[in-house]
Amino acid sequence: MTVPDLIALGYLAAAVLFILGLKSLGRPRTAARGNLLGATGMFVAVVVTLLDRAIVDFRFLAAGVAVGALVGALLAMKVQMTGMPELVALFNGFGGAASVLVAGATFLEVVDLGNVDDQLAVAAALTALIGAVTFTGSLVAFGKLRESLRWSSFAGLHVVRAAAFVASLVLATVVVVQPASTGWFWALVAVGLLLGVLATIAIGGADMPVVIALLNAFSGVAASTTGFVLDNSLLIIAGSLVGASGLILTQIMCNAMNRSILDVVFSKAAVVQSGSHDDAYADGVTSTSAEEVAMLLEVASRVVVVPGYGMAVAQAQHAVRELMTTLEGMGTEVVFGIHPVAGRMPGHMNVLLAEAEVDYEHLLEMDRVNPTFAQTDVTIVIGANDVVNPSARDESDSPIAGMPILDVDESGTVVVIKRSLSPGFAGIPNPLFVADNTLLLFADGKQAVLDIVGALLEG
Amino acid sequence: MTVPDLIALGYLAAAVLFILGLKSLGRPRTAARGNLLGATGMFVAVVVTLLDRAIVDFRFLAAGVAVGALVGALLAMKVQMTGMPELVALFNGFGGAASVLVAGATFLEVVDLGNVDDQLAVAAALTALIGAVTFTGSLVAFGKLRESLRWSSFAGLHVVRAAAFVASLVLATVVVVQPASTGWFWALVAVGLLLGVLATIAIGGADMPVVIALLNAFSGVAASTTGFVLDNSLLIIAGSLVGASGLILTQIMCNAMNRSILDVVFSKAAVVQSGSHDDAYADGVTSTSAEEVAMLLEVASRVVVVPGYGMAVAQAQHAVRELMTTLEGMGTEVVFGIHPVAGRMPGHMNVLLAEAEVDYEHLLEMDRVNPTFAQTDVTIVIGANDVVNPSARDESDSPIAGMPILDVDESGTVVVIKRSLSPGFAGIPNPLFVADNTLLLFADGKQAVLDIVGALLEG
Amino acid sequence: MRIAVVRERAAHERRVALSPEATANLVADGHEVVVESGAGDSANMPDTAYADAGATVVADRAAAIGEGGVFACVNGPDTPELLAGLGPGHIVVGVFDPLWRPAPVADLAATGAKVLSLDLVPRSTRAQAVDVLSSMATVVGFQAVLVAGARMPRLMPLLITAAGTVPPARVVVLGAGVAGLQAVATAKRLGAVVEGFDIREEALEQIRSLGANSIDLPEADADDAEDPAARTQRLLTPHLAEADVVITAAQVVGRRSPTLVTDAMVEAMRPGSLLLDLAAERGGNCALSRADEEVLHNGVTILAPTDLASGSPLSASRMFANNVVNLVRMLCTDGDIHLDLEDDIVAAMLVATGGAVVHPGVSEALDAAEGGSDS
Amino acid sequence: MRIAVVRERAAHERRVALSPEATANLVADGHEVVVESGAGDSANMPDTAYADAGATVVADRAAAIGEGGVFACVNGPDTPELLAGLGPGHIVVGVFDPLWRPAPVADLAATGAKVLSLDLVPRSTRAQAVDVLSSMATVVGFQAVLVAGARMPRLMPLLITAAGTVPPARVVVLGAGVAGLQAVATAKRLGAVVEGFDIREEALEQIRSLGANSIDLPEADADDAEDPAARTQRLLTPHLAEADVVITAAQVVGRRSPTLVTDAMVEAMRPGSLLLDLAAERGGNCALSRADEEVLHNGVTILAPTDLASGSPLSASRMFANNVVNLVRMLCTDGDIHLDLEDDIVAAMLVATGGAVVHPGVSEALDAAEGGSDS
Amino acid sequence: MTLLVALTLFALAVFLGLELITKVPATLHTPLMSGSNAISGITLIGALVSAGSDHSTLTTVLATVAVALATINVVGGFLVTNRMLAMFQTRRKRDQ
Amino acid sequence: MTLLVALTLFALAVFLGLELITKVPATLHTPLMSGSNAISGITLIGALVSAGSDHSTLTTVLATVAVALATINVVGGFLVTNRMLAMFQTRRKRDQ
Ligand SMILES: NC(=O)c1ccc[n+]([C@@H]2O[C@H](COP(=O)([O-])OP(=O)(O)OC[C@H]3O[C@@H](n4cnc5c(N)ncnc54)[C@H](OP(=O)(O)O)[C@@H]3O)[C@@H](O)[C@H]2O)c1
Ligand SMILES: NC(=O)c1ccc[n+]([C@@H]2O[C@H](COP(=O)([O-])OP(=O)(O)OC[C@H]3O[C@@H](n4cnc5c(N)ncnc54)[C@H](OP(=O)(O)O)[C@@H]3O)[C@@H](O)[C@H]2O)c1
Ligand SMILES: NC(=O)c1ccc[n+]([C@@H]2O[C@H](COP(=O)([O-])OP(=O)(O)OC[C@H]3O[C@@H](n4cnc5c(N)ncnc54)[C@H](O)[C@@H]3O)[C@@H](O)[C@H]2O)c1
Ligand SMILES: NC(=O)c1ccc[n+]([C@@H]2O[C@H](COP(=O)([O-])OP(=O)(O)OC[C@H]3O[C@@H](n4cnc5c(N)ncnc54)[C@H](O)[C@@H]3O)[C@@H](O)[C@H]2O)c1
Repeated sequence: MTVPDLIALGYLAAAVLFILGLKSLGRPRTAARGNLLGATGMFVAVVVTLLDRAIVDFRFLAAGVAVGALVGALLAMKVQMTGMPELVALFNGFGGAASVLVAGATFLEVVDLGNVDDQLAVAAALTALIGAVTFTGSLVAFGKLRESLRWSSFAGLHVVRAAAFVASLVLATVVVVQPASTGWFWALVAVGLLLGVLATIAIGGADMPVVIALLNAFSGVAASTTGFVLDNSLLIIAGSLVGASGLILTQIMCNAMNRSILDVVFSKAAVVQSGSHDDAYADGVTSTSAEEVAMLLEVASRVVVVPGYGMAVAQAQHAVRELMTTLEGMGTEVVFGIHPVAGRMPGHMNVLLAEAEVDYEHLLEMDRVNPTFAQTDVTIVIGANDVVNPSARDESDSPIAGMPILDVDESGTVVVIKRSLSPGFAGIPNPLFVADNTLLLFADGKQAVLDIVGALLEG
Repeated sequence: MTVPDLIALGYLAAAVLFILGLKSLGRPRTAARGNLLGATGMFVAVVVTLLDRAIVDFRFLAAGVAVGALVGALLAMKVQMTGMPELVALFNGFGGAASVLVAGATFLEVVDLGNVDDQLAVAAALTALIGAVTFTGSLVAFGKLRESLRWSSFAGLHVVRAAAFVASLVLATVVVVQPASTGWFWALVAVGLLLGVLATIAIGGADMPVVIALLNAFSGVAASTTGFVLDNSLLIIAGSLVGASGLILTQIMCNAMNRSILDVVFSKAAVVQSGSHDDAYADGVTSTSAEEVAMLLEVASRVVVVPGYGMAVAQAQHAVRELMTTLEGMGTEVVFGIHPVAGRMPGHMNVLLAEAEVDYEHLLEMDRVNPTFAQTDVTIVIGANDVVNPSARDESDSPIAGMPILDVDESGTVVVIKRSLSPGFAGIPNPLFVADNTLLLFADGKQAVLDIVGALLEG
Repeated sequence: MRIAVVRERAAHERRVALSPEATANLVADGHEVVVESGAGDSANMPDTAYADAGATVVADRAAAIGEGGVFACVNGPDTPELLAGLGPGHIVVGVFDPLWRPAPVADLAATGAKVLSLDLVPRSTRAQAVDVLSSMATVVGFQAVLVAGARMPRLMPLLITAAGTVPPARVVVLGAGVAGLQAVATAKRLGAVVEGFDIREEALEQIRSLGANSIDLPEADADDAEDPAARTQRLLTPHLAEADVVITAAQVVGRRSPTLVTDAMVEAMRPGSLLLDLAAERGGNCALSRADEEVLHNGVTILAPTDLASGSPLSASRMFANNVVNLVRMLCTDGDIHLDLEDDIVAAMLVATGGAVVHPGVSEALDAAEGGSDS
Repeated sequence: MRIAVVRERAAHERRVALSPEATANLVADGHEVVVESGAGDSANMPDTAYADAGATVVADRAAAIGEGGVFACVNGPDTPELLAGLGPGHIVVGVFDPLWRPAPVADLAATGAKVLSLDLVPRSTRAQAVDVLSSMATVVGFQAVLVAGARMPRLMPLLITAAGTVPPARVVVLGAGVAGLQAVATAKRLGAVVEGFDIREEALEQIRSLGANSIDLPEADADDAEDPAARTQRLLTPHLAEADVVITAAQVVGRRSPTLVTDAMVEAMRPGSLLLDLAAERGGNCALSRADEEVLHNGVTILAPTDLASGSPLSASRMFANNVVNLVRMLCTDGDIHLDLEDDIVAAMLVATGGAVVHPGVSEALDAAEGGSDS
Repeated sequence: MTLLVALTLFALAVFLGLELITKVPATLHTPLMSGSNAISGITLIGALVSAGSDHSTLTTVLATVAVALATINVVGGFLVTNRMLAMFQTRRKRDQ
Repeated sequence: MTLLVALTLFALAVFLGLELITKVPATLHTPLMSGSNAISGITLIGALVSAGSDHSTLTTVLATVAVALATINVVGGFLVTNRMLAMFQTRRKRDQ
C-alpha cells in the first residue's frame, strides 16, 4: 500500500471513529466511551499525517505539539468543576484561531506559488472570517463566564455590528477576486476578530452556554472550510460533522431554555421573573430548569416531595403522582412530607393526593419525615412556603417562631417550585430560598412537574 | 462548467434528494413528499447521466427505458391494494438483476480491454453474488405472497444451502484471482441465483415482509457495489443509503414482530400469540404496537376512548387521563364513550374516571357518543369487550343480540387494548377484533396507555 | 297498552315504580299511563310532573289499576285489599322475591293476572337493562356508606392537621355483588382504607378493580377437616377486628343469606365500630342483626336497614322506572305485549299466568313452604 | 400541673375535651390528669382507656374539678351548678364564644378563674395548633356532606348505568371558611358538581384549589346603587335554583351570621332540594332556618344542625384534645403555666382573670348586651 | 475517484443510512420499503451508460435488459409507493 | 480530490452530523459540546503538514502557532471532557 493510501485509510478510520464518538457522546451510558473514540480518531489522524511526505522538518511541529499538549493538559487537569464551561469556550477559540492560521499560511504559500484557484480563495476567505469570529467570540464568552469581563451592550452596537458584517462580506469578495493581494486576507481576519467581539458582547451570562455551543459549531465549519483549502477529506468530514451536530446541540439547548437561537444572538433579554419580585432576596436566589431538576433526580436515591397550597392552586396533584411513579419506576424511593397546616384547610393535601391515588403509605406526617431529610438527596417543595420556612425554627423574633416546620433544608438539594418570590400565607420572607442547597424553579406547579417528568422520560 | 462537473453536481443533488426522501418516508406527515423527493432525485440522476459522453447510442437505451417504464407503470397502477407487498418484492428482484447485468456487462467489457484491477473484480464478484441472491430470493418471496408458490423446506435443505454458500465464496475468490476467465463470473451468478432460492424457500408467509425488507437492503448493497464497479459515486451513496436504512427497517420490523432477523432467516417458527387463544379469530387479527398507535393518534383530530372492565382491572384510569391531556395538548378532541354496562357494577367507569379527575363534560353516554363515531378518526377501546361487540347488533342469534352497543367499528381506526384474545363477561367471541379497521394492542391496559403516551411525547 | 302505577303502601317505602321521565317515554311509545294521585310524592315527584309527561292522574288506586294492562309496582301487593281489582287482564310487574316469599305471589297468581317478577331476571349482559336488583343495589351500596359515615364516631379520610393526624377509617365489605362493590367504591371515594371479600374469585378481582384491597384467603389444605364456612369466619376475624365499619352484602339467590359474621366475630370487633348488614331482608349476614333495628353488642353498633334504597327515592325510582320502561319495550311488539317464552329473560321472570304459578323454582318454593307449614 | 376534664352536660354534646391519647401525652409531660368517670363514653372513649393512659378517674364532677389547675371543657359551664367548685386557682379552657354570648363568661369570670377561650385564637399560622375552630369546622364540613347525602332524595355522583344515567348532584357551598372548604372537598369526593362562593377573593381561589368551581360575581359598576348584599343574593339565586344541595357556612367573628339566603331564594330552589345551614349557632345564613329544627318550605328541606361536630365524636374529641395539649405545651414553662401576655395568642384568648373580664372585645360585647337589656 | 474516496463515501452513506431511519410506524413499513427499493434502482444510471456506450453486442444486450429491469424497479417502485401513501393520505384528509 | 467529491463528502457529513445528535439529556450538553469541540481541533492535522513543510518562515511561524493552539484544543478538549464524564459516572455508580 502506498503512503498516500495509508494516510487516506487512516483518515477514513479517523472519520469513522469521529462519527461513532459523536454518536456515543449523546448518550449517558456511552458518553465516556464516545470521548475515547474521538480521541482515538484524533490520534490515528495525527499519526498518519506525520507520514505525509510534505513534512520534512519535525522541529517546529514537535515544539508546537509539545507546548500545546502541555498547556492543554494543564488547563484541563487544574480547572475547577465550575470553571469547565469557560474552559471549553477558550479551547474552542483556540481551535478557531488555528484554522485561521492554517488557512492563512496555506493561502500565503499558494499565492506565493501563484496557483490560487477560486475554490481555494473562497475556502480561505470563509475560514478567515468564521475562524476569526469563533476566536474572539469564544474569548468574550470565556471572559463573561469568568466574570472578569464586564463589557456589555452600548448605544449603536447594532449599527456598528451591521457595518462590520457588511465590511466582512465586502472584504471576503475582494479576497476571492484579488487573491494575490494578501493584505486583504489579513484585513478580513481583522474584521472577523472585531465581528466576533461585537456579536457576543451584548449577550448575557445566562445565554453563554448556547453561544458557546454555536461557536463550537462555527469552529467545526472553520475546520471544514480549512479542509477545502487543504483539499483534505478528513478536515471536511470532521469539521462538517461538528458543525452540523453543533448546530443541533445549540438548537436543543435553546429549546431547553425556551428561547430561539435568534433571541440569544440578538440578545433579546430573557424575561427574568425573579427580578421583578422581592428585594428581600437580593441576588441570592439560584434558579433552575426542569431539565436540571430531572438530572438531579436521575441520580437521587431518595426524594421527598413537600406539597403546599401552591400544589392545590396549580391542581398539580396528578402531575405530582406521575412524578412519583416515574421516579419509583427508576428505583428511587419517593415519599411525601405533609405538614399539618399545609394548604388552606385541614387535610387539604390529603384530599388532593387521595384524589390522585397516592397511597396513604407514601404520606409521612411531619414527625416521621423530619428525621429523614438528612438522608434525602432531593426534596421537591411544590407550592409550599410557610411550612418550610426555617425562620420559624431559627429566628426567635419571626412571626411564626416556634412553629414546627419541615426541615427540608437538611436534605442534599432542595428544589422549590413556585411562580415567583412572593410570600405565603404568613406574608414573611423565606430564608430557605437563598440557602446554598436550594434551587428555585419558577413556574406554575403543574407545568413544572410535567416538564420534569418529561425530561426524566427523555433522559 | 464542464460536462463531468455538471454530471457530478447532478449526482450530488440526487444524493441529497435521496437522503431527504428517505428521511421523509419514515414519518406519516412527510412520507408522500419523501417519495416525491426520491423520484425527483432519480429523475435528476437519469437526466444528467444522459449527458455522459460515453453514451453514443440512444436506441437500446431508449428502448429499455420505454419497455421498463411501461411495464413498471402498468404493474404499479393495476395492482390491487392487497397485492402491493408482493409487487414490491418483484420490483426489488428486478433491481437486483439489473445490478448483476450492469456489473456483468462492465466486467466483460473491462476484461475484454484487459485492464481489470482488484477493486473492480472484487466489486463485480460481490455484485454478482448479492444481486443474484436478491433476484431469486425476491422472486420466491413474490411467489409465496401470491400463494402461487407452494414450495417449502425439504430434508437436507440446511446442508444444500451451506454447500451453495461455500461454493459461492469459492467462486467469488476465483473471480477475483482469475478475472480473465469470465465463465467463473457467470458460474458465480448461477450459484447466487440458487442460493437466493435456497435461502428463502423455507420461510413462512408471515415472515415474508421481513424477508422482503432484508432483500431490499441487499439490492441497495448490490447497487452500491455496482457503483464500485463503475466508479460511480451516486451508485455508491444511494446504494449504501438503501442498504443501511433497509437493514434498520428490517430490524424495526423484526422488533415489531418480536423476532430476531436470524430467527426469520433460519425460519424458526414464530410463537403465534393468537393461536394459543381462540381459534375463532383464525389469522384475522392485526396486532399493533404502542408506537404505531401513537403515530395514528398524532394525525387524528378526534379520538374516542371507550373504557371497559379491563381498564379497571389494570387500574389504568390515571394513565388514560394522561393520554387525554396529552392529546388535548396536541389539539386533538378527546371524549370518553361510556357504555351503561361497562365494568362490573353500575357506574364502574364513572367512579374510576372521577377519581382520575376526568371532567364530566368529557364523558358521553352511549346515545350521545354513538352518532359521532363516523366522524371519529381513532377509537381506543381499553379493556372493553362485550360493550363493543358488533354481534349484538348484527347477529340475531348472538346471546347478547339486541343489546345496544357502542358502534366503535364506525370510526376510522379502532385500537383495542387488551392482554389476549380471551372473551369478556358474556364469554362470546368479538367480530370487532377481526374487522379491517381494527388493530389489537396486546398488553396490560395501564402499561399500554403509558407506552402510547411516552411515544406521543417523544414523537 | 295501558300502564298503571300507584302509590306504594309498604312501610318506609318512598320509591315509586314509574317516574315522570319514564312516563314521557312510554307515552311517546304510544302507551297510556295512569298514575294514582300522590304516587310519586315521597320520591319528590309531584302529580303535576306526571301530568305534564302525559299521564292521566287519577284519584284512587282502583281507578289507576283499571281493568287490565300493565300494573307496575315496586313491592308486590300482598294483602287482600291491595290485590283487589287485579284480574286476568293484568300483567303485574314488580319485585316479588317469590323464591324467598312465595305465598304472596301465589295469592297474586290466584287473581289470574300474569306476574313478572323483576328480581328473577337472569344476570346476563343482555338482561341488565331490566335488572332492578342491580339498579337498586347501586343505590343501597352508596347509601350504606353515607349512613355508616354519618353514624360512626370517626371521620372516614386520612387528614393530617394541626390538631393531629386523623387516621383513615378502615372499612371491610363482605360480599362484593353490586351493592358491595358500590359500597367499596363509595368508601374509597371518601378516603377510607377499604378491604373487600367474596367467595367468588371474580368478585375479588372486581374489588381490586376499584382500587381497594381484596381479602384473599389462603388455599385450604386438601386434608383440612375444618368446615369451609367456619374457616372463612376464622380467617376474616382479624380483618373485622381492625375495622371501623363492616358492611355485609352477601346474598344467595332465593335462599337465606349466609351468616358471615358470628357473635364471636362481633365480639372481636373494636368497641365503637359499626356493622351494617345489607342482607337483612333474607335473614342477614350477621347472626346478631335484626332487620330495621339497631343492636348494640359489646360496644359494636349493628344496623340492618332494609329501606336504604328509599334513602335516595328520587334516583332509585328513576332507575326502577327505566328498568320498567326497558322491560315494556322488550316485551312489546306493535304496541302490544307478548310474552315470548322462547326469550330466556321472559321465561326466567314469568312467575304466574292463567291463575297458576308456572315458574318451576317458585312452585318448588311453594311446595317447600307448604311442606314446612304442614310439619 | 393538674388538668381536669369532665363529662359535657350540653344537650346533644358527644365530645369530650381530652382523649386518652392526649392524656398520655400530658402525663408524659409530667402533668396530672383527672377525669370524671364516663366523660368519654359518648365519644367511645371508655374510662379504662383514660386510666390506662395514666389519668385518675374520679366518680364525680366536683372531684374532677378539684381545687385548681387547668379545667378543660368543650362547652363552657353556664349554670350555677356547673360553675360550682371553680375558683381563682383554676384556668378554664374551652369554647365560650364570649363575643356572641358574653353573659355566661361573665359569670365564669366572677368565680375568679382565669378563662381562656379557644375560639378567640388568632387565625395565624403559628396559632393553628391550638385553633379548635379549625379542627371542629373540619369535622362539621365533612359531616354536613354526609348528612346532606343521606337526606337528599338523589345520589351524589354521576353514574351511567343500564337503568339510565344518574346525573351528578349539584352542590353549592356558600362561605368557604374551613367548614365550607371541607364541605366542598367532601362533596367533590363523592362525585357531586360543586360550586363555592365567598366574599373573600382568596377564598374563591381556595375553592378552585380543591378542583371545584368558584362562583365569581361580576364586578359591580361604580355607579351601581344596588345594595351589595342584595346584589349578591340576586346573583346567587340562579345558582341556588340549579342546586340539589346548598350548604351555607358563612360566619363573621363574634357577630350575627350574615343572611345569604332569603325566603325568595329558597323559593327559587327546586322542590326536593336541601339546604343545610351550618351557621345556625349565630343566627344562620338562611332566613328560614331554625337551629336544630327541620323546616320544609316550598318543597325545600332546610336543616340547621348545631351539633354536627358531635356526629364524629371520637375524631372531633381527639382533635379538640390535641388542641388542648398544644395549648398546655404552649403555656407551660418548667411544668407550670404562665400566661405571657406578650404572646399575641395568649393575649387574644385570655377573657378573664382575677375575677374580671379583661378581654376588650368581650367587655364591649358585655356592655352592648347590658345596654341592649337596658333599652 | 480513488478507491479510498469511494470507500469514504460508502462509509459516510452507510452511517447516514443507519441514522436516517429510527422509529417508523408500522403503517409506513411497506411504503418506506417500497420507496427505498425504488431508490435502489439507481443502478439504472449505470445501466444507461453501459447500454448507450459503444460496446460489444453481448454487453449492449445485457445492459439493455438491465435498463429495462431497473426502469421497472424505479418507475414501478415510485408509483406503487405513491399509491400506498395516497391511501394513507385520504384516510387522514377525510378527518380534516 | 475534485471539488465535487469534496462537496459530496461535505454534504454527507453535514447530513450525518444533523442526524447523529437527536435527543441529548441536559447533563450531557456540556460534555458533548466539549467533546465535539475537541474533534473540531482536527484542523491540527492541517497545521502539522503546514508546520512541517519546507515553507517560508512566515508560514512556518503561523503554522507552528496553529499547531500549538490546535493541540491545546485537542488535548485539553478531550481531557476536560473526560473529567466531566468521570464526575457523571461516579454519581451514577454511587446509586447502583
Ligand atoms: N391548613 C390549614 O388549615 C390552613 C388554613 C388557613 C391558612 N393556612 C396557612 O397557610 C399556610 C400554608 O402553608 P403552605 O406552605 O402550604 O402555603 P403558603 O405558605 O401559603 O405558600 C404557598 C406557595 O405556593 C405558591 N403557589 C401558589 N400558586 C402556585 C402555582 N400555581 N404554582 C406553583 N406555586 C404556587 C405561592 O408562591 P407563588 O405565588 O410565588 O407561586 C406560595 O408561596 C400556612 O401559613 C398556614 O398557616 C393553613
Ligand atoms: N356494569 C355492570 O353493572 C355489570 C355488572 C356485571 C357484569 N357486567 C357485564 O360485564 C361486561 C362489561 O363489558 P366490558 O366491555 O366493560 O368488559 P368485558 O366485556 O368483560 O371485557 C373486559 C376485557 O378487558 C380485558 N382486560 C382485563 N384485564 C385487563 C388488563 N389488565 N389490561 C387490559 N385489558 C384487560 C379482558 O381481555 P384480556 O383478558 O384479553 O385482557 C376483557 O376482554 C358486560 O358483559 C356486562 O354485562 C356488567
Ligand atoms: N350480566 C350483568 O350484566 C350483571 C348484572 C348484575 C350482576 N351481575 C353479576 O351477578 C353477580 C351477583 O350480583 P348481585 O349483586 O345481585 O349479588 P347478590 O346480591 O346475590 O350477592 C352478593 C354477593 O354475595 C356473595 N356471596 C354469596 N355467599 C357468600 C359467602 N358465603 N361469603 C361471601 N360472599 C358471598 C356473592 O358472591 C355475591 O357477589 C354480580 O357480582 C355480577 O357479576 C351481572
Ligand atoms: N392561619 C391559619 O392557619 C388559619 C387557620 C384557620 C383559618 N384561617 C383563616 O381564617 C379564615 C376564616 O376561617 P373560618 O372557617 O373560621 O371562617 P368563618 O367560619 O368565620 O367564616 C366562614 C367564611 O364565611 C365567609 N363569609 C363571611 N361573610 C360572608 C358573606 N356575607 N358572604 C359570603 N361569605 C361570607 C368568610 O369569608 C369565611 O370564609 C379561613 O378562611 C382561613 O383563611 C387561617
